[in-house]
Amino acid sequence: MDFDISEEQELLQATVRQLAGNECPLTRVREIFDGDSGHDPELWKSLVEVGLGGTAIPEEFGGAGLELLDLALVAECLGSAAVPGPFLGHSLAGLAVLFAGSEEQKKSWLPRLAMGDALGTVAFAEEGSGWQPNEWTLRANGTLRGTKQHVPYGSLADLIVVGTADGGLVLVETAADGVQSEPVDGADRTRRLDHVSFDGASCEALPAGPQASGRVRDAGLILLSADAYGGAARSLEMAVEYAKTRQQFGVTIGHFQAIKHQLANMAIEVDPVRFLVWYAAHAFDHVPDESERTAALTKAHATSVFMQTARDSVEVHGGIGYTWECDVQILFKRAMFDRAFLGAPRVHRERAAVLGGW
Amino acid sequence: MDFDISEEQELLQATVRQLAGNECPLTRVREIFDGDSGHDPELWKSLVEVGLGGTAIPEEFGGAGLELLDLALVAECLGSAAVPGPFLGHSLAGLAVLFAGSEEQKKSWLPRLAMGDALGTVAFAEEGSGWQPNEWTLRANGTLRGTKQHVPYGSLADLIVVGTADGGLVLVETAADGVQSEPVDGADRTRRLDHVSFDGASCEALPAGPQASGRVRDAGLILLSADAYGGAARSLEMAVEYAKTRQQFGVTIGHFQAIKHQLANMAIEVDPVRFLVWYAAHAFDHVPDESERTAALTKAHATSVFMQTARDSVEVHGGIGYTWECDVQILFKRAMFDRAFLGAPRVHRERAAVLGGW
Amino acid sequence: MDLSYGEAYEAFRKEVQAFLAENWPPRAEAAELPRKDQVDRFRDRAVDAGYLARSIPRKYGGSEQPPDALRASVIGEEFRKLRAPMDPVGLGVGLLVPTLLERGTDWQKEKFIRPTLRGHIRWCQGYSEPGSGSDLASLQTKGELAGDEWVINGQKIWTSGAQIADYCFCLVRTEPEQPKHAGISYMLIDMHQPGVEVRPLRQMTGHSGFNEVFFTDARTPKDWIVGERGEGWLVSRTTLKHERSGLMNVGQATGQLPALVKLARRSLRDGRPAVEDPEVRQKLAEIEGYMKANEYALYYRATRGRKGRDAGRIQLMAKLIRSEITQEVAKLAMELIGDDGLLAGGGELGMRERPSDNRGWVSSYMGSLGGAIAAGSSNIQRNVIGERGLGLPRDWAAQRSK
Amino acid sequence: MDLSYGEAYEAFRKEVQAFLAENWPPRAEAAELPRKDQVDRFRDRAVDAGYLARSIPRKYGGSEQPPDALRASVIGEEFRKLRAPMDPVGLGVGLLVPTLLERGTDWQKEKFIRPTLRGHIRWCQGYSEPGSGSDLASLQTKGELAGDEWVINGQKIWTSGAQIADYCFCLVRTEPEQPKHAGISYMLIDMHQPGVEVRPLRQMTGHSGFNEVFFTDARTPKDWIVGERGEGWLVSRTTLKHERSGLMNVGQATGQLPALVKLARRSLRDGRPAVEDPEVRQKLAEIEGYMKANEYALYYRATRGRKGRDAGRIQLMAKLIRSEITQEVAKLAMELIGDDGLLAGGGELGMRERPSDNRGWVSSYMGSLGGAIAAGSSNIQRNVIGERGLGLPRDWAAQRSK
Repeated sequence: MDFDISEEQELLQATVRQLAGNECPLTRVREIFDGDSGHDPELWKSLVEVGLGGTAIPEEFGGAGLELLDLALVAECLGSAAVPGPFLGHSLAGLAVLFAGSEEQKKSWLPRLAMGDALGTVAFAEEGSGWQPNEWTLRANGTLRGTKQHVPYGSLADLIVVGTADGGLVLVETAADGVQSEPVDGADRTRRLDHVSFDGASCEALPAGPQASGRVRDAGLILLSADAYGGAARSLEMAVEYAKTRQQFGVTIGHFQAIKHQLANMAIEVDPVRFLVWYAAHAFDHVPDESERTAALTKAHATSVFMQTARDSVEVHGGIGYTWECDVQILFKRAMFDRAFLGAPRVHRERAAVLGGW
Repeated sequence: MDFDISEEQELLQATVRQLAGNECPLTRVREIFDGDSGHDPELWKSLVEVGLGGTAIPEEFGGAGLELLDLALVAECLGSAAVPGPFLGHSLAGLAVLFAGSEEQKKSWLPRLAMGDALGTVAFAEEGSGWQPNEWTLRANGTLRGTKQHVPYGSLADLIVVGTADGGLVLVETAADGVQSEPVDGADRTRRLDHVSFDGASCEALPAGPQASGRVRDAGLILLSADAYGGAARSLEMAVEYAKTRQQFGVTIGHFQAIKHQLANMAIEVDPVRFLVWYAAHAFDHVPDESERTAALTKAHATSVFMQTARDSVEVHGGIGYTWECDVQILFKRAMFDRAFLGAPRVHRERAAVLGGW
Repeated sequence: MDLSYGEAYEAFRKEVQAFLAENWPPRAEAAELPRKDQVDRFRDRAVDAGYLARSIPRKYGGSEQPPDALRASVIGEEFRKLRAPMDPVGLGVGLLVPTLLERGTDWQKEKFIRPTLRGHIRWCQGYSEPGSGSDLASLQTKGELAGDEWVINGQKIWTSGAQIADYCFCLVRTEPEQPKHAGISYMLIDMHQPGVEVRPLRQMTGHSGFNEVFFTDARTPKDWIVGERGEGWLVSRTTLKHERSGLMNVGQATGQLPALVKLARRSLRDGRPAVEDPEVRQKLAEIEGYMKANEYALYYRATRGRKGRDAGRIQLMAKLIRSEITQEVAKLAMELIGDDGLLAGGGELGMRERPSDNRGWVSSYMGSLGGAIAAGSSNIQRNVIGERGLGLPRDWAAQRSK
Repeated sequence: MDLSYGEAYEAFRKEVQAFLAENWPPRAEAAELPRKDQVDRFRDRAVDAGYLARSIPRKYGGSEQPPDALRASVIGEEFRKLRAPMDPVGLGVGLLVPTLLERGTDWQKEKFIRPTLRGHIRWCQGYSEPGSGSDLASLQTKGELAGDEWVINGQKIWTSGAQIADYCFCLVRTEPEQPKHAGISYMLIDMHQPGVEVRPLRQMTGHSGFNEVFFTDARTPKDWIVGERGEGWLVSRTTLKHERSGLMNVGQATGQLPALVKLARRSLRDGRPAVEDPEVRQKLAEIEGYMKANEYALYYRATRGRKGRDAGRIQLMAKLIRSEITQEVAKLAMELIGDDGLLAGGGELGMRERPSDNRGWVSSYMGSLGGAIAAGSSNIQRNVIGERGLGLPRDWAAQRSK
């Protein structure tokens, strides 16, 4: 038994951390955050160049051939650095093609996605929630009509994997006619969303969509959880650093037991999440019986912890934490995204209850 | 507008506090707590002698002619001192006869209850909760059959007011044949409970029972809330005193910000409850539209706060708080009683939701 | 216990109603005047009638009425019904005027109080600095006497209203050689001068309610300090006391509940109104319990205040309780709005429940943190409750810094 | 990441199973012996086979195996299946023996370790005193040398097992003139002597798990101290380290969940199983999230420990996390049992879910507070996490008392 990540995985994380540190320090995050598109093509290119466009795509299709655990470890690092951009939707689009596509579709799309020649995303939510495959209602029959909400970078993507009735998945190329996107004024300006309307846009079904769409969702839940752990750990770290430097009454505020205990309470919430995320990813890769339920429980837990930790971190920072200038607000808004995207904690706790036979 | 108790009411509380302090210091509470019956006839006599047997019974029937607010103020003082005995059930029995009895029944019973010549109690709960009038199922037709649970001092009472189907109320004299009680091994040894079985015991209906039983329940909710506030305030006070005397690391533990903030958090929970209880009693007396719902909300809130405060007080006391020897455990168990008797907080919050038209 | 106003007050209410019927909205001839003049004229009459500036002496433009919280409530209720102008809301009337009355010189009172009461001049408060939050007395903005003027240099922060204020009442270190609490003066500064720069501070909600204020050789006359040199800390405590003990509108205590219930009614869970979900119902009722307990505590405080009797430690608790409740409300709202939790905050806060837009609730979710931070953080509140309310000993760290 | 045991360990499991098949339960001829002798004989054989007393040198009665957490797990699993005797549970094996191995003299090791491992002598721990809880080093029990013996006077508290213990390992102040941490010796004391009185302490649940121990001119030989005179504080830290870092059974982390779910299934709400109530389902899943996160954290610790790599600050958190989770479990159980929340605690704790009796859950509700109090209160744990885990500065008060 070995419940730990491997040396290769440690190296992968070190690489991503270094890349994020070099290419996307918080000053750069802030520029993108305050910018129009929430996307920096140069930054995205540098991520893709080290292979993050296709981490979990098999080598035969131009990817790195790693597992979801590895992808989650990447997501953790990106979350920790609050790296803006289309990583999440792009990764899920690739997994959707991989899990549900025909050989031809895989050959056609996976290398382009892995190499970053095409940008992918997923369109799941419908009006009034409806993130889960069994809630999707759009009907596709060569063409597609209807609206999907909260599509990450829907206006920039080349390829959208759209969830359809009965849990199906179809591919839509945004270059086609009949695809229109309208930006969402989202809280998290590091991961932009669009509502995307399809008005007879031509589409192509992924044959194994109904069997695979739940897996794609589960992968999304795990990547969000990993991002949430990374973000929560960073929020905590920022609060600890602040407590070590901010002076009041002639001492750093970390001397005050009230602050110290708040930070300790944050730490016991945050630190164990790392291992839960690992396990959820491991189960996705190797323990099929537990995969779906663990992903649901993990998403609910990790994103709740992130949200509360970000709140607590703002509080420890005091007034400055409440300003647009303070980096912790960026994490706070990422927490809002992670919490709500693909369904709020409540939704996944209820799913875990059902899946647990309760 | 005058949201305050009157000078007479302050005097009433001072009197009860002094009486409790003289006749029932915690050393005496502990003896009764550890004793067999949970009842001290001498102590009860001294309470009755100052009129606490009939505080809210009109003067024409030998009572003090005060309102429920006054009775609640008494209950608060008794709760604060953890006074053991049948005050709650006895008071409710008197109110039941007053609200629902015929003139004859009032004349026959109220003076004896007020003077303490007879001990009264109420029997509401049935197997699997069923504290509320609309849940009662026992049928009475001159005689009574069935079992009531958790009857305060059911084995000592002379008169039991029993809740029957359709929210009715009947009087049963325990001297009659066919009444049997079996003691409950309850947590709160200052207020003993019995399960009481009626096997064809003769009974006499209170004519206005179906109209009045909800009011009797509401009075009970308010008296429990008042007891809970008294107990919570006392639990807090004990914790504060402990923090001012217990030394660790060369100083009293109240110097530690963690303890100080725990106590401050307890205080902001506890202190406002006093005024909520006042208002609930006032509404019972004078604002019929709000009476039922406010009683439900108040019972849920006040007894939850008491329970949590008692837990927190144990924690502040550390190891010693966790022993049978420590007085705070007596309050902890009174909190368990107040919380569960007449229905747990959840039950009354749901009732408040229904009554609020939610 | 009596929750009605009583006959005397209902008679008083009739008087107020009659006054308003006569004077607001302005009659035809006055309605020709600019709005500002209409308001001035109305306020003059309301002061004459004893309805505004009630605690202020007549010679400074007030109506000098005996304190009576119930009359004040009646006036407020009736004025608000017709949206008639009341005393200007803000730090000038709320904090500066009481301080001037208690500690100001005659010329200061004459110069500043009347126009402040009439809303002709507006004030901001220059207390907090970037390095001085909970430990306010460590402030560093310095004032040096140069001839007949103070020359002020330094930075203030969290200065609400600075962008529209005419003057600032400000804490400035004038005696740097003194221990920290003894070296501060309470200074009045004209905001309309080259040495004062105001920069808005954007909050995480996107709103800009606060500012930074930079003093660079800003100037103020030598005698524009309230109290003596070096006494500013004590002078400012006068106003802080006003700020903290000021009885907020009791209605605020439960004001958020109807909006929250409305939100629960119109939000869906599994296709049904969320208000039908047992978890939501429990949480709503739990929050209402806290709100109601707090509401009646405020009634008690008001009553005790009117009777001139101490209300005890409950007076120290209102802010902390309110900020805890507000956070619970915001968290439940966040649960209720579902996917709209992805949206940027915006518009009105959630209390003004508007079915068309949940973004107000998002702002509330962020804004609810503000209460735990601003005007004495929750940790400071807990210290105050623990030490002044429960009689626990002072913190070592705080003692040490004395 | 690999959560299977792997082939080598499955082969080892077969060995253990074969050993047990041979030796437990005892064969006919041995089954005639008294139970105690059966157990002795079995333990001797299990030690010979390398299955018990694995970390103890052979010369002191152990089997001197290289550390291997997985082998230990396999042994535990197989032994428990057949209820075969394992190393005696308790403070002797858990705390005293490691301390003796590290700091004891040869004769101490020879005299005490073997019979402790065989369960022939039992120990209690004399650390806490009524006045010394979190501030353990302020202890006052004093030992004075009279000829060849220490004469001990004072009182210990929270001494579990004192009523059945043969010996006590005890912290005693022997150098009163030294600073508080430097004046303590780690002493072994025979409990069977007139100067030792044990009084059970009744807990609020009604159970008596702890005792007070009174020493009145109790005696122990001069050389029954471990380490040097005045070094007792450091010696005791050796064992505390063992106590706190000792990896508890990973299963404990989620062990309470099945019982809680069972309770939710059989409890009714409005006539339906409580497990169908949305609020209950949410709360159960929330608790499971915490439990699972903690469970995998423990797996990680075990893995890192096996690899000889530091697991980081997560090691400091297990106790606090567990006590927080236990309280949440207990509170939900209290919600579920309804009117049975009026009952006195009793019987088994709730973890052994028994449909017939909710009184175990009542005990759990009270007992769940114990975790926040015993063996380093939650506040002390938070200090440790904040200071050692997050690198925050030490408390003023604690510094001051040095």
